[in-house]
Amino acid sequence: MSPTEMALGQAYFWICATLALTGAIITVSAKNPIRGAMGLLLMILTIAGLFLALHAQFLAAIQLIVYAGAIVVLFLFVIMLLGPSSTSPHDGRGRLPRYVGAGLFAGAGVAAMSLIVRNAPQAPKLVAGVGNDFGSVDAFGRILFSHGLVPFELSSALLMVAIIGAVAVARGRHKDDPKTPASPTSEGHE
Amino acid sequence: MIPVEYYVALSAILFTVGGVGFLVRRNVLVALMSIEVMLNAVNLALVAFNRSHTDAHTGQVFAFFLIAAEAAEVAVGLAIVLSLFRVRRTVRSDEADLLKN
Amino acid sequence: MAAKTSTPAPTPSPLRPAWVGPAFTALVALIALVAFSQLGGRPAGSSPTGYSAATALVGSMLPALAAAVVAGLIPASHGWRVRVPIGLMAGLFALFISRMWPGADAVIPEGEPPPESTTLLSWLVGLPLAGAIAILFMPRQAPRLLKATTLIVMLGTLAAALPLLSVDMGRGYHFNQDVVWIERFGIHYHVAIDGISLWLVLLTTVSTPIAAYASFGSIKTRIKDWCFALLMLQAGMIGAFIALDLFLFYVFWELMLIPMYLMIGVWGGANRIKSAIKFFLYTMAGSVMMLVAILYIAYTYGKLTGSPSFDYFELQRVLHTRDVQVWLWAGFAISFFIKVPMFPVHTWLPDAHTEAPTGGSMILAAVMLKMGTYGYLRFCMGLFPEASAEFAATLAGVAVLGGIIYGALCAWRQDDVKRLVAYSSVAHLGYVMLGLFAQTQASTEGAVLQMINHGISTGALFLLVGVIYDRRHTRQLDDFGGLAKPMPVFATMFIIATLASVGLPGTNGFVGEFMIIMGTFVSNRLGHVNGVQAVGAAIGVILGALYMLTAVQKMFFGPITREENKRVPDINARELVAVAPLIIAIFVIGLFPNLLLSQMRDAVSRTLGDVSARVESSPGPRYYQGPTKLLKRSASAPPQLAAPAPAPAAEEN
Amino acid sequence: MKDLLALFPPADFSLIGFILAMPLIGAFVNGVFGKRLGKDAVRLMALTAIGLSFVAAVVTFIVLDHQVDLSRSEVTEAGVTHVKYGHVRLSWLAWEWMRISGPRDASVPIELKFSVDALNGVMMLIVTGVGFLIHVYASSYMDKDKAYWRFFAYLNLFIFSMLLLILGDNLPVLFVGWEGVGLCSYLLIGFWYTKLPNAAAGKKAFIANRVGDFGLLVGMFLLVYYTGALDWQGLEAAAGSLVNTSDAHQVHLWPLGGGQFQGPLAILQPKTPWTITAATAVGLALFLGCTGKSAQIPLYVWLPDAMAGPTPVSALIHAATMVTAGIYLICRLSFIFVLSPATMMVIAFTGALTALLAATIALVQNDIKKVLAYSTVSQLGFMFLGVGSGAFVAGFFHVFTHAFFKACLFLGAGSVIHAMHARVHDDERSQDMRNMGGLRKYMPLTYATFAAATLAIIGFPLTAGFFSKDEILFKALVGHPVHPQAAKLAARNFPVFAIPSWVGPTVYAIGVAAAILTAFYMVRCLILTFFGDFKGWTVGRPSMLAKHEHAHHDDEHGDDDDDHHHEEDLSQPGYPPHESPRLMTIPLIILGTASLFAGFLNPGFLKGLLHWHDIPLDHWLEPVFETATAAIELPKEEALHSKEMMSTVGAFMAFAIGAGAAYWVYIKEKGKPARELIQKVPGLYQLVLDKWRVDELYDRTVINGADALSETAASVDQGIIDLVLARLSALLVAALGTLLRVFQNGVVHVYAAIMVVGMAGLGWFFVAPHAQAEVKAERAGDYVIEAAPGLGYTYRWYPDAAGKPQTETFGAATQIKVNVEEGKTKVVRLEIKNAFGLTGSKDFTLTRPKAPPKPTQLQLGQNAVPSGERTN
Repeated sequence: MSPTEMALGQAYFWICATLALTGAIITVSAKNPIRGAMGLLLMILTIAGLFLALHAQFLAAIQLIVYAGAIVVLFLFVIMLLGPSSTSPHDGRGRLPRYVGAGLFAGAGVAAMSLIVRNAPQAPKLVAGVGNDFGSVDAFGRILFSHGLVPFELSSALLMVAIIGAVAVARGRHKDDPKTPASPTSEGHE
Repeated sequence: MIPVEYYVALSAILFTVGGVGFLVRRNVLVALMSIEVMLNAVNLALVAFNRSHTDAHTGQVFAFFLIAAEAAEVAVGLAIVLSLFRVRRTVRSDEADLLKN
Repeated sequence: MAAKTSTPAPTPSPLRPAWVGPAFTALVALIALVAFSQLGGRPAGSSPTGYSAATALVGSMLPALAAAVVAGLIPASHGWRVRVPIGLMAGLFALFISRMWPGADAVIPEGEPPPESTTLLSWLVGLPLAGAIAILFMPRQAPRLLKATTLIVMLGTLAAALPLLSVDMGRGYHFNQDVVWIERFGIHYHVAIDGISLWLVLLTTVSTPIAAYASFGSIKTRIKDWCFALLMLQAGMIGAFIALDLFLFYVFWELMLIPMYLMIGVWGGANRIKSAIKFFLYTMAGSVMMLVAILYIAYTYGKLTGSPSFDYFELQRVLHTRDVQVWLWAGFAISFFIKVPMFPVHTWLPDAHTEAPTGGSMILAAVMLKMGTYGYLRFCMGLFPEASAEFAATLAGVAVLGGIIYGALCAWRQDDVKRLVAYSSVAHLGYVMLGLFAQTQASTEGAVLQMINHGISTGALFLLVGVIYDRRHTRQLDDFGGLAKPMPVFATMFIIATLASVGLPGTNGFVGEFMIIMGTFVSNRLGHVNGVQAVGAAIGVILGALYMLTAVQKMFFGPITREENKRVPDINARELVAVAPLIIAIFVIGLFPNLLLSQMRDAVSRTLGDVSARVESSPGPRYYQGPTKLLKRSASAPPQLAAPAPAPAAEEN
Repeated sequence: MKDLLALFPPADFSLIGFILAMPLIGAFVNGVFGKRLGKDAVRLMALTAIGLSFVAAVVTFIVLDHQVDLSRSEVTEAGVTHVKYGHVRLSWLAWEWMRISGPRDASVPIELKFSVDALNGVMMLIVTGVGFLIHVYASSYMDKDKAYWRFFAYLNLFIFSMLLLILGDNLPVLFVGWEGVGLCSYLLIGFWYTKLPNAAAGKKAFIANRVGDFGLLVGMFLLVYYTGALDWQGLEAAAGSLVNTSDAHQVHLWPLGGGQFQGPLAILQPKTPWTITAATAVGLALFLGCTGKSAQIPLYVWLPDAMAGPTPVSALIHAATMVTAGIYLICRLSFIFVLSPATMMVIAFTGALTALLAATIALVQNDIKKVLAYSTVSQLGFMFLGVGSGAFVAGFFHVFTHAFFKACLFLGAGSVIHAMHARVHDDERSQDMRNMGGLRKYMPLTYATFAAATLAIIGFPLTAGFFSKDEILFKALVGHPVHPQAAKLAARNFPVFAIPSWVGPTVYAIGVAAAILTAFYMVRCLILTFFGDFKGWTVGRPSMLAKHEHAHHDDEHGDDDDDHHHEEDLSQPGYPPHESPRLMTIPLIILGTASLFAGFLNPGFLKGLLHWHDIPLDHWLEPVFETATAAIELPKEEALHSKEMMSTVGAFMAFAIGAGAAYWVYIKEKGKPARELIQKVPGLYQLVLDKWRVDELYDRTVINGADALSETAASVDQGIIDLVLARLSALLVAALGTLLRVFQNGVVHVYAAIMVVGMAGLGWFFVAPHAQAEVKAERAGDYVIEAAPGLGYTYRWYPDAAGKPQTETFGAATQIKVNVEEGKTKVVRLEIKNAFGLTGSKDFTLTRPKAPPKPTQLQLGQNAVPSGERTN
């Protein structure tokens, strides 16, 4: 590994890290949900990049396809669907519990990180090299269909259930449905 | 090469930012998105650790399934948000307090 | 047999199943068979050979004779339906006395006493339980069938309880049955009976049918649930008296609560829900503390010997340090004091009594209050003798001041008859507790006897108050006045019951109170204050006369002020049959207390002997400091079931 | 006699069972069947029951007399040979009643045992004899009453309980009779229960008696504690332990029970604790019982009100039998009362004061039954005076004579009231002496017997009352009870209470004053009722319509609900009051003659004159009171004689003055001076008329006090205890509920925030290091300390906290064994490091006490049992 590759690798990592961080912060703090979605997209792409750096090619691909392709798009659909009302007016109601919760969470996170750093061996130990088969599609495929067969099938079932659930919940009410007792969600008129 | 600890530190930071976001924002969509951020952070940590123990792909396989679960979760989450919107005309989470005492 | 009451019988709803008629007659035949098999002579299996034919003949002739005389005595107007049951009752009593008469040549069966059937006690608990379950399957539309079955089951239990008398209760435990129930925690289904619990079981089996029979007159709605509750209650009470495994005792202790809570809650008076909940919560709070204490002892026993056990005799061997023992004793004692009820925690009793229906409040007063006193004698004094000795003096003060005098003063102020009788029960049980705290032979025997007496006299009082309540639907003393004129028989019965509860010599109340007061004065346990406490108890005798006679005068004497009181019908057949055995028992125990005392004397001396032995071995205020250790198993304990887990070599001292 | 003794051997004399059973059967049959049997059957049953038991009593008396003769023995002391009789006792055991525990855990059996000896032999005769006469009288007096059967059931039950009281061989059986008699008086006083005052009077009687029974109960458990016995022989044998002088034997009054006042109360601790001897305590307790039953000073209020019952009841219960129960108890336990001169003095004084008080009230009463009631109270006062000053025979003799003449007086009054009832139906006015007068002409027989009895009661010479009252006054003047071991105790300079010498004369003076008043009011009563002209209604031929209306009225006479029937207008002339029927006058005649001649049984000073030395009563009772009379110190022989003459003269003068004054006021001046006196001193007159307002005093102090106490008790019960335990806890739970509801506000974020807080807490817990360990003490002083396990924990032990650790690095050793010598302490430190590298430490101090000293004999309280120490 020549020093330049080292430097390139370092730079690559730092760029991706900062980009991921900004994406996360945008997602969290953006007023307009669309801008938030875009931040999310940015973060997902950079994490895919990091995957590549960590020899997880298959995962980087999956990340791009599933996350960027499907989930972020789904978010955009819903945001578009809800239209202007999806942006929440900013008023101070109920501020205190949220900030207390957030503050504590942040504190806990920082404390955890400080513990990790305290125990981390001083010099960052370099990572041994790895064969290029590591993290490739066929290695992944071999594992998926030998050890991970059961979880694989289960996750497919999970996805199927999720779809049906989403459809059922989001579908709303139609005239020929059996009359349930006076539920508030009667004839959703858009 | 980049020591694994950096990746783990990055995923910790991302995780914290996602958590703070989830707790602070009252918009349900943003909450869902911050969950996404947290889960991605976890994926990153998994892959990073797997990178340092290269004798098996467990970390990555785990991340893979995590992505699958995440997809399902988002689908259902958004469906709920839609029906919530139909009922309350808003996505503000603190208006949906039917369960009030 | 369910006698047809003179008031119009509740019109059975039209769709009464056809087969009820014949079933009813079959059941009547069954009870006749059971009764006569008793009357015939000695039940099989326990006839000691030494019994000469003449005495056997007299033994069986006497009850028939008594039955005929008593049946003849009843005025003809009541018809044969009343005279037969009362005659039968008198016959049973005569049989009871002739069997029990401590004749000069006490007939000691030679050789090995007849083998005691180990399953008898399970029969006593099982019969009501089976009855309760059978009731569930019976149609709700046939009240007469339900009532008949309940009575038959209860009378069957009474008949099953009679053989208990045939065994001479020495110092030990009889009819011992020990079956492993939950292996892992060392919980056994261990039941046995000794001189003390014998009489309480008999009191239960006698007073429950009476309460049931009297209550069928006044309970008109949901008879099926009423019968179910009654039978469950009886099973719970009998079980609690015979259980010798702390876990089993706790199960029956709780089982008892629920039916009584239902009785007060469903069939009660005006604000019945409030007082039912109050009753339930008070007792529940107490029993929770007891549960904690039970678990802790079992745990320490487990630590000492490897495998935990809930057996009473095993847990008696554990010698705790002082502080631990005081806390454990407090856990048990508070739960029993709430049940008794002792002074500070007694306020649930008047509410429970005023709201409970007649049958319910009769059983509550007659048997359930004795659970507290029996529990204290058996478990507090049995398991923690040093702690109960240490606190005896202060608690005796509470019993005298808070119970006897305070209870009497409150009773004097009440204008509701049931509340008055409830407070009088607080006073009477103050006596019983004083007897238990004095821990001398006479006072403890007096206390156990007073438990039975209170059950009889207060049971009779509640029954009679129920009679007047059914007629006038009011319990306020001011609404009555000059009742002696329209209801002479009722007035006589009420006055006899009042005199018994006031403790007139010749009735049962006096014997108990006399022995307790005498025992208190000579008690070492109470130190130098035993004189004061005995005088306090004697003052209770005056106050007792005061409030009871005031009530009697307000109800019976003086001119008839209210119009309704003029036409009140006198006591009817059902109530007469119900109250007759209690009135007979008042005089029988009053004149022949030795019938009961001779059986309980050795058991009481054994209990006191154990207590004083333990107190002598670790005397003084700081009594035992060392680590908890295990003592030898007490001599009079029944043989231990082959301990499944090998008892590791725990050092014995 | 031989076969009689064979049938009823003295040891198992079952004839007593017969005497007791007859009245019980009578009561049971009348009580249960009475209503259906009809009047004459009830009368027959009642009379035969009492008659048979009287006959049996006489037979028992004869057998007893025979046994006494057998036990005759000649005793020659200091040259004088006189006859001594043994204390014969015919006893019968029914069955063992119960068993109580005496001192030193001995068990004292209480048997239903009855015995007849000289004392209760006589009493038995009185009860059944006079009882029978009164039954005969009542059978005609009450025959118009509807509840005829109930009356005789109660009367028979009363005779049964009275016999139970007399014949009992131990205190509990006496107590059964004692309360049984109280119950019957409650039932009989409240016989006409439809009128509230009667019921109230009955209740008052029962509760007053109950207060007395409290005293008896206290006396009983004191006796059991000190003597360990309750039957007469046992008590007599163990009476010595009542006067034992050791401190344990004293009854500690202050500080109560003999303890010590510790801490702040120490100031209450007197220098020497106030103690009284057991004998005094027992004596006073039993005397309280006697005052309750025999209506003496503190508890006499119930007797005058008891006149609300029918007159034969007053005659039987409140004259002849029940009220004398107190005297019988003192006579029976004379050997105990004599042991404490203080009690004797208290009894004497109470008796004298009661006699005087009651006499003063009787002076002004207008109701004939009230006069007789107060005269009973005052005569009882005399009896207690006699018994209190040691003259047990005299006191008992007065009981004997009083039974006769007081019963005769009451029955006489009854027949007068019976006559008045013919036209005056209101109870109040028919008993008022002002409406009577001049009945001498119309009711000669009643007048004669009433006069005879009056002569006896006022102490006309040679009548029964004269001898018995004279004997009492003489012995009161002379008798001086002394502590039996006075000499021995004085030697050990133990303070012994001796009765001051002035007590005798003062008591005598009070007695004489009471005697004068007695004479006055009895003669006044006699004159007002029988002399002068009839003031009830104008006597003459009743007009036709009055006769018809009179006839109709007769049949429903005495009906219970007689409040609605009309009042006869007395202005119309009516038949003169007719003499009572034969069934009522016969008992009167018998009792009248008896009250005149009963005196000769114990003629006091005549003994010297007629030298009747073995006069039955005196010698008859001598063995019973042997121990008691020994303790009474009498002046020398010749002084005795002169004193006796002086007291007899005094008694005679008392009679003369009283009777003369009454004669002068009511016959000579026709009551004018009485009226003048009343005008002169109206306030005092009203006060005395209201019975010195003692009832009101009791109401205000005792009854209102108890009322207030129970008021506070009830309010405390509802207000504080119920409030605190039930309602307050309910309130608490409700408040807690509302507090927690704030968190359930439905907002997702808030829930999330709470979750985060929880997570942070958990995190902290897992991260923070916890040093925990358990100390287990093994044998011989070595201790094992075992550290609690934790996530990734490593341990380091410091056997001695100050010193250096056992191992440098954090090892996996979770246990350490340390040995500590006796009496030393050692501090062991444990240090742990957890997965996150955080360390924590904890010190354990191990102290081993010196070998515990051998458990000493701790004395629980001072009240050791009499004979030597006992372990607690």
